Amino acid sequence: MSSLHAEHGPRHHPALAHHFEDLEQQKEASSFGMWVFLVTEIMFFGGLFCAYLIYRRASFAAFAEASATLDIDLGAFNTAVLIGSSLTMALAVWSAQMSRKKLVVLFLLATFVLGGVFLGVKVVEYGHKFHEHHVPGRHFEWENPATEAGAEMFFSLYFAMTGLHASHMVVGMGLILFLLVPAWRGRYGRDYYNPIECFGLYWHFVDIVWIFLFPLLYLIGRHGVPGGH
Amino acid sequence: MWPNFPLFPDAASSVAREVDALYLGWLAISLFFSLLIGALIVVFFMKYRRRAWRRFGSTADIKTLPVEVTWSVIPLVIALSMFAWGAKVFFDQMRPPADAVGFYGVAKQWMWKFQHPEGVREINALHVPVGQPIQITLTSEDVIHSLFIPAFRVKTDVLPGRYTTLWFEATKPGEYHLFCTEYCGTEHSRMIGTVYALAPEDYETWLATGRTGVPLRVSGGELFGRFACDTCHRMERATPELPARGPSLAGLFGTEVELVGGGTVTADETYLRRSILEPQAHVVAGWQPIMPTFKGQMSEEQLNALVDYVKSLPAGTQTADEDGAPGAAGESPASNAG
Amino acid sequence: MSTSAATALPEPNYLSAGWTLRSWLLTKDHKRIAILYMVSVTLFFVLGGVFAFLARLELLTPAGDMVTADVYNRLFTMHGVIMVFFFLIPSVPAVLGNFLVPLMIGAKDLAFPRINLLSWYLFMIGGTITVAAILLGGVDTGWTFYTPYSTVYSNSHVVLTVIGVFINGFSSILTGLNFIVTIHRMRAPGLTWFRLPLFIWAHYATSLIMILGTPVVAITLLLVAVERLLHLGIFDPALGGDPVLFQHLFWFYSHPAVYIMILPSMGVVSELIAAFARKKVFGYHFVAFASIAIAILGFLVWGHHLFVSGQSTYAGLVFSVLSMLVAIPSAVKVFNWTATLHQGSISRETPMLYALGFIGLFTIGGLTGVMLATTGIDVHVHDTYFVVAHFHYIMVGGAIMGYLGGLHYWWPKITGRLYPRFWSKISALLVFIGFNLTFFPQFILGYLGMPRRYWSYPEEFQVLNVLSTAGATILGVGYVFPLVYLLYSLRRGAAAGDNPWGAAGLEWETTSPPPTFNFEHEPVVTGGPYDFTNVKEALFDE
Amino acid sequence: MTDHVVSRKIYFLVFIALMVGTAVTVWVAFFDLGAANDAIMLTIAVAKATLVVLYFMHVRYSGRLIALTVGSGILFLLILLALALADYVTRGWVVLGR
Repeated sequence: MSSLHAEHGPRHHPALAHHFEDLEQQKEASSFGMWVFLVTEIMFFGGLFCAYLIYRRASFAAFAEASATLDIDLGAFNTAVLIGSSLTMALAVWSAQMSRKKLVVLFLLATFVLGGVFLGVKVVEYGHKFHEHHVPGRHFEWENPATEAGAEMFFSLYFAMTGLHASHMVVGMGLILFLLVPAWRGRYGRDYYNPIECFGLYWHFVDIVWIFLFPLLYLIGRHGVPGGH
Repeated sequence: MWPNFPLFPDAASSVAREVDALYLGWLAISLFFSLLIGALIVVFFMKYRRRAWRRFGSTADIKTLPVEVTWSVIPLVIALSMFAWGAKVFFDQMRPPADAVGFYGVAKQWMWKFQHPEGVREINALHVPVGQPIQITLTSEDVIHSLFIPAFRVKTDVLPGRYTTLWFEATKPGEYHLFCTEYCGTEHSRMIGTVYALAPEDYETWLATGRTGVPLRVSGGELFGRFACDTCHRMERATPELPARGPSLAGLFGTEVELVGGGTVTADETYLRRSILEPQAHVVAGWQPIMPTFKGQMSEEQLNALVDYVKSLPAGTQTADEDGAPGAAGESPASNAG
Repeated sequence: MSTSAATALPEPNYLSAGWTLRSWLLTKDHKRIAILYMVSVTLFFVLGGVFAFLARLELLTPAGDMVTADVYNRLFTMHGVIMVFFFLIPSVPAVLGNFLVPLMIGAKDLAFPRINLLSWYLFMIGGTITVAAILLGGVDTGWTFYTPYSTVYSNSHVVLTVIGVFINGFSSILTGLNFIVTIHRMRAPGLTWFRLPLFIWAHYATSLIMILGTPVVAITLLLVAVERLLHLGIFDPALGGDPVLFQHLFWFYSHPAVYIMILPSMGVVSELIAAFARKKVFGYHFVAFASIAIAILGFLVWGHHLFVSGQSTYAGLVFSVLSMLVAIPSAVKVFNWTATLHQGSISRETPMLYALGFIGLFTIGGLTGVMLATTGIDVHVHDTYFVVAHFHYIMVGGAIMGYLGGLHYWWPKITGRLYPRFWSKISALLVFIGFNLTFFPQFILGYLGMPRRYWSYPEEFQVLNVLSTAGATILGVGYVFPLVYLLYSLRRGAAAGDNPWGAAGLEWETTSPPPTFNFEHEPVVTGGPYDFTNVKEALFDE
Repeated sequence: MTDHVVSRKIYFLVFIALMVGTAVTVWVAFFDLGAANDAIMLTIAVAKATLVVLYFMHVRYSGRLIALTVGSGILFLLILLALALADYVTRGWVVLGR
């Protein structure tokens, strides 16, 4: 192994960190890094999905009965909102790629607002659960004693999964605020839009999680509880 | 009783020798490879010591593939053979013979409670006859425990909310340790006891001397009546006027049960237990999910007795009559049929 | 060759780049962050070691007479938590890996220097929270946090500890992420995958486990905390929850985590064997792929911790046969290292002593591991001292020997100084003897049936326990030695020069200690690793 | 990561497909199709996720490394689910003692 002289004349973009050769290497590193991070997120939610799968198999009747009490309209509405926010996020990345700097700000704001709507609806849904005593723990109430344990398990998973998802939404909205300032200053354009793109990946991932959560949590028992007909 | 400095444990059950043989087999393989590697390291260390005339190691290009394949395949073959041997021993440890006698055990922080089929109860002690396979059905009242009898080479975790089983056949009379091996809290290391393996006649004497207890199946049958299980699970007493509202339990144990909504489940102890506590978890095909839960209404010991009773119902029996002896059920008068 | 008496280090170097506390705490230099990790994991090692030693003292006598059962339970739990999560997992990757990955691939730094610093802070925050839990009275669940004991029955600081471990998990994830991106994207021109040192391959494999496994244990521990705090009973048997599911999720990470501990040390050993036999590692490609195979297969075997836990018999058999497969790449590594020695030019420097010790002890640890994966034996020895002995052979005999060997090998590079060679050899010997005396008797104890985590035990186990405690004392002394002479070398050690061992590798082509950006000029690589033909004379050739 | 710019038209088409998928999922859930319910539900969810990954997240236009990264994430998730399930599915299989 031998080393030779290989000097690079750095033409410094203000966003180029010292240890990268050029912006291309930096961009590749950061989006690859983001993807690796998303893999960890898959596994993070994966543990919960694993628990869901196993308990649902063990207590299907109770899960169907409990699922039927969730508000399908709010759930479907929220799904649409989140898909919409994914669209606005994709358009924010597009705007940055096209150097349409005002549009970047606009679409980021739109994404932020849609995220807020989602969380608002979630708060309303959680509120219902509190009123109906469907929150697991000491005050949990369930009419059918034969399915009470399974139903409480369902709601434990419901809160764990949607709670973890919602916390990712909160973090995401915080990051939008963080991105808005440089976006406002016109920092993101054709030659540098890394942060917007990486954040977009995160936001879409959160959307994908919900794409699975919605049918798994809301749509189990919609055609009547098995055995009950 | 205990030698002061043992290096190898007592072998006092039918599987103990099998486990020891497997262990010694592995030990021989391990010794061979450890000594081989150790010896090579020492020899090379001496022989190829760095000298002024040997400042560099050999740079000869050696074809590595054949060697690599050899030393991958040989360990693989050894490991897979040992796996197969181990699996055979494992099955012997896990699968009780058909004539195993059913004991029950309940673990709690920090004691072991055992019950003989004759109803005799013991705490932190277990008397068993030599030469008789014994299966203990175990559950826990709180955290996970683990029942371990080193001299018998058997162990199983004991979990809350479900059953696990352990079986052994003692081959040598004596007193043996019984340990809890799953960490269960402060007094974990005091959750120990003694297994007394007795010659069959000594065991009979031990049972007969002043120990009382209602046989499990009998007390289970009583509970079956007391909790009014028989009003729905009427089995062969069902008539058109008084149809059964629940499936027959006769001969149920060990069969595959068809469930509402497709799928089957094996009717093992854990299934019976869950069906009593969470009746709607697995509804039998063709029946309505109307059974109430009995959660919180019976102790673990009562649950054990009930499960043992249901297990004991042979195919074609009717429910027990009031005194609960399933054997008498054959010509049970329909005294409680009305 | 005589040692140079010069004490002046080459300037500028990364150590002299700043002397203020701020220049350390806000550094983005991977080498300085490695030093931060080195200091902190050493503190955790001492802490965990003290707990271990106290537990061993208690076991001198069969009766529980030194501390109460409750205190003993906290001792072994905190020993496990600190050693596993705050020493073994970060030791080699976060100290040696952090320092060497960019150097070995000819990069100026890791891909994300700020994230690198962030992971050290997460490590320290997690560590501080865990230490706070210890100071408040500790935790008594065992490092495995099994439910429902941890969620319902324990009266100790479970939540605080679990949160500390959870935060530390993110430190591990970010380190793994940084390594993966760096190794993919930052290699010097000409440095293709098969020209990479095996240390890098091992760290790549380790990083895969860190990013794929750690999130699962993070969510699992989070659920334990949530269950304790908010009664969201995911593992609660009363709700039909299954404590065995906790064990599945826990071991999905924690079994591969064993490979997080051992793989980097295997990488170290590959470097040491090559450097001190002055020979290319035999079967380079196989050793490299073995690391990746171990990382991937490692995810398929976790159920061998659950053979008697109520897992189905058939699942047990599947996990057993898969576990047999992991043995193969491990065996391949051992054979290749041994074959590398053949016709080598073997030096007897301290790092080599550690490397050879590693091979021997890892062989024993690995073989007993395959014994444990054999279902028929595991039923008997599961949760006995046999298991304790086995994993200490892997973690102490393997991982720590590798760490110490690596530390002694790269110390001149890290600090620019030489340590007293005689004392370091004595210490290596003490560690080897002490280690075997501590843990070998535990194999016998385990097969006799002595359960682990026992505060008092039947009298017939005493002799072996006394031997074990005696060994632990020697081991402890062996560990104190390096602490003293390495610190001594910082002030009094002679300057090492760029390449005191006559080793090959990019890290030896820069100065010791290296400059802040590692290389004066970006290196261009034209050949494979372990090419000693152009190596200049070393300081200590016979 | 190439600098490929996905046209707005594709984004809107994907958006419409996702909305339609959601509507179909909800609609189907009200019919009792037995095991097919779950199959349809999951198929649609996987299809939706794939659209998001390929177009919104640009994987279709990225290199092999990114595809490999996504694939390995999914693979290890499946390993977790499959091997954990292997235990639960076979629990009733032990030969019972009478």
